[in-house]
Amino acid sequence: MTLAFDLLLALSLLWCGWRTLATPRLDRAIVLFITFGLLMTLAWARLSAPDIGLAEAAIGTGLTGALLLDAYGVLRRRRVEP
Amino acid sequence: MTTGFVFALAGAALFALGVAGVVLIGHLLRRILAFNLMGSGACLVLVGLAQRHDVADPVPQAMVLTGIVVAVAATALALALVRKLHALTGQLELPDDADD
Amino acid sequence: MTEPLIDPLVWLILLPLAWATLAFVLGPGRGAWLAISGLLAQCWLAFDLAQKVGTGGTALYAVGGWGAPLGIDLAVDGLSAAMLLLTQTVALPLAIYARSYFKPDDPAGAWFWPLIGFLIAGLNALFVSADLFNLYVTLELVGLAAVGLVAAGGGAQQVVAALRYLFATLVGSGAYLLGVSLIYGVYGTVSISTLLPLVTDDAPRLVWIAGALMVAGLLLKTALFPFHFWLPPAHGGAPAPVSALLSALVVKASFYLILRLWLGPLQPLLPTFAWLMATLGAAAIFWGSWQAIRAVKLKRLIAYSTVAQLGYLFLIFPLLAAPGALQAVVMQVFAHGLAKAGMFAAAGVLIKATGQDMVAGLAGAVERLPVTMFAFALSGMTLMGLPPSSGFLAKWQIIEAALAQGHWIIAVVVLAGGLLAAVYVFRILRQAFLLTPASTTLAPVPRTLEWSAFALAAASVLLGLRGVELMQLLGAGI
Amino acid sequence: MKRIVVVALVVTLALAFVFLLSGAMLELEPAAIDLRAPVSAHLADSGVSHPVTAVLLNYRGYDTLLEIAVLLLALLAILAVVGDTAATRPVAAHPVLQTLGRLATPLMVVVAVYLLWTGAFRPGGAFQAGAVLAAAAVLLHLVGLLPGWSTPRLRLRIGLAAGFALFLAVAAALLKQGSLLQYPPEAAGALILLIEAGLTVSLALILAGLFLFLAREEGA
Repeated sequence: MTLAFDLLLALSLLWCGWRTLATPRLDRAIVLFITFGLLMTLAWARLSAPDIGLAEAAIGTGLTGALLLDAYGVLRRRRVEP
Repeated sequence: MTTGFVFALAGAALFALGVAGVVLIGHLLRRILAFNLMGSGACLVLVGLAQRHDVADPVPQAMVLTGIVVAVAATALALALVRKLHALTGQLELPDDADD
Repeated sequence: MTEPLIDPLVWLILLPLAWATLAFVLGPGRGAWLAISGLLAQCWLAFDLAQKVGTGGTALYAVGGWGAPLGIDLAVDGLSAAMLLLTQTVALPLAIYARSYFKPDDPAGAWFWPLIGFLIAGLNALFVSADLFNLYVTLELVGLAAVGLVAAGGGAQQVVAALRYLFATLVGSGAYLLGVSLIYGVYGTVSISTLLPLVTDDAPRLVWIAGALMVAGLLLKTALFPFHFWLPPAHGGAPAPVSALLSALVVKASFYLILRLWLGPLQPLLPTFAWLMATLGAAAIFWGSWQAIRAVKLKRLIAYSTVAQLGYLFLIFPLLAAPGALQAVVMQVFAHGLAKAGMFAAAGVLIKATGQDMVAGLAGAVERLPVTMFAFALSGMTLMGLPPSSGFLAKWQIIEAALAQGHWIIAVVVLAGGLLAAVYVFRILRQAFLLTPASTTLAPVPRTLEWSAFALAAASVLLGLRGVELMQLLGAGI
Repeated sequence: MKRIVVVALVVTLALAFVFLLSGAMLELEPAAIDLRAPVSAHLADSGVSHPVTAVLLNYRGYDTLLEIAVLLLALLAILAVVGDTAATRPVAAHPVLQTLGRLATPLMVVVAVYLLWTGAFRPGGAFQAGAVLAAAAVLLHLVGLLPGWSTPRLRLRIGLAAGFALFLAVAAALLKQGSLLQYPPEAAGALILLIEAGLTVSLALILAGLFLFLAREEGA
């Protein structure tokens, strides 16, 4: 049962990672990347590593996600009104 | 098949996906995403493989904490460079090396 | 563990970290004197350490008092003492050079001092670390500092070069990290001394993959052909003192780590790839020299010469069994480090004076800037390997080791590389000896710039006369 | 055409690599060295009771010292890249969002302090606490209550560097009676808490800075 969950989680991680790179729209890629980070947090929980889970959620996903979204916003604004 | 193994294998695949992404993708923001996938993959291998008998090992866990902080530092620097490049040239891809 | 070795070793890491932090607190453009006095002290520490290693042999230092494998060990032997010595002695004149090079309001110089502080701390920490994961952290410290220095305050071209460099260095350290992860998975430790007896030639396949990943990542960081694509724009586009630091020291750091793995924990595995390394090294010599010969820009030419000169370092891998091979490669690291630092520094003077980075714009330089051109010629002498320079000594030793083992092909490559270096060095000198076109005016250049370039170039030649001491240090135990 | 060949080549190589690596992973024997035993054997002397924190700040504290240097360095490199620009006023968000931001901030500070204090014996610690504080700053910026940062003034520079400087000073001071970062067991707990407290403040400023120094260049 737990093995099935782990396998499902691992496959979702891979799928999410793949879509992050392959999806044509950039904003969607960033949202997928943040989802990927949340799945990573789950994976760390499964690996009994709550410290990493906390850090991944706060730094790896939260801060990186905010940085990426901010950069995306700026780049898009520049393109709209050069 | 243990939890550790499952995620170590997933980590190996993510690393390969990330490297392929950095090599193949021209768009710089996506390259940064790919680099992050690569880093996450290496971290999963580090913890997963060490915990392949499903007993928690604090040493690789502490190393991964270090790895995550280094990754966010590198990501922030990369984004700063990309934004500067875009502000200067309007480009989001690296041009061919002009002097060759 | 010998007691008195301890202090210089640790302070060589703590001191640059301290002055880097202090320079950051002092603010943009400040901290030059802090850095120079710090480096002066570090030079003394490095000499002190080298002397102690020369007489006392190797030493191990347990950070935190735990000892490997639980804690992190630092280790110093002849090889790392030599690298520390090179780092401090190249960095000091370059710091003096940089102080005059950056004008007070130059945005490229705003955070130069704290950045090189962290760079040098990273290098020093890398040369003494005996823990594979700790080495990863030092690699990132060096890599990010170098990228920051390349990009600092620059225009679009510099930013492009920095980005290309950043991705190369990140993929390189990523591959290295995956290799370390696999090693930890297999053996449960990342301490080099603990791994030494564990890794044997019937190691599991995973260890081979790990070794290949680590070395491949480091090759990318060392810019060995065909991984050199990022080097010419980064080293050619950065401000001159930065180019000098990168070419002289930063690429050597990852090479040092390859050598360290090769002679250390991965010894049972890596020699399989020795001839692959040497082949790539030979290709680097020919390709880099060829690109240098046809380069239009001066600093581009010097950067391609770095690609070529790095090739020599890899020629020795099939020869490492011979007693003189290690000495030869360290001599080449010193020769190229000093000469290339001198050459980039001289190029910086020429660019400041002529206001352009073109080989064609050098006409009349000998007449107007004799000290700088003399420095350039001395560096060129070392790169070509003319006696009595250290470059000659290095190449002589490589050829000797090659012939002793019957690998004459390596000797041929070394000789051919010297001839090709002569072509690109003389290309510049010939241009500089041309008469000044009447129209050109040269901007005045601070004397400090000329003389610090000269000091580095002269050191690269004079080291050839004092090579014995260096050899003795290396003999003191690896 | 050339592009297709390159893509095919890279994908094939990546697949082969994963295949090779997975195969090699599956045939692995138990590791020769097990660090869990020494980690718990020395836990009593480490000053903390949570093993991950013990590794992070005591056994492998030197890694962490250099890692903070990497973080400070990244911020420095960003300052060097972005150059000198004036700070911009943020765009004020909807009043409801602003109120939410005002309410969330003290809550996040409490969470950060809890995480810092709890790190000694349970998951948590300086990194997570600093990250939560940084997140609070980013949130305040996003709702328009905190402007982006311009070239840091002396006070901010001191704040950014203080955590690392404190860590470095403790490491150097410990040289007097032992080796680098060798905590005396009886003082280890207090020293680690001191370092972590300093780190929390500086890490929060640095992590927030990674965002706010970049955010300043365009106000929208």
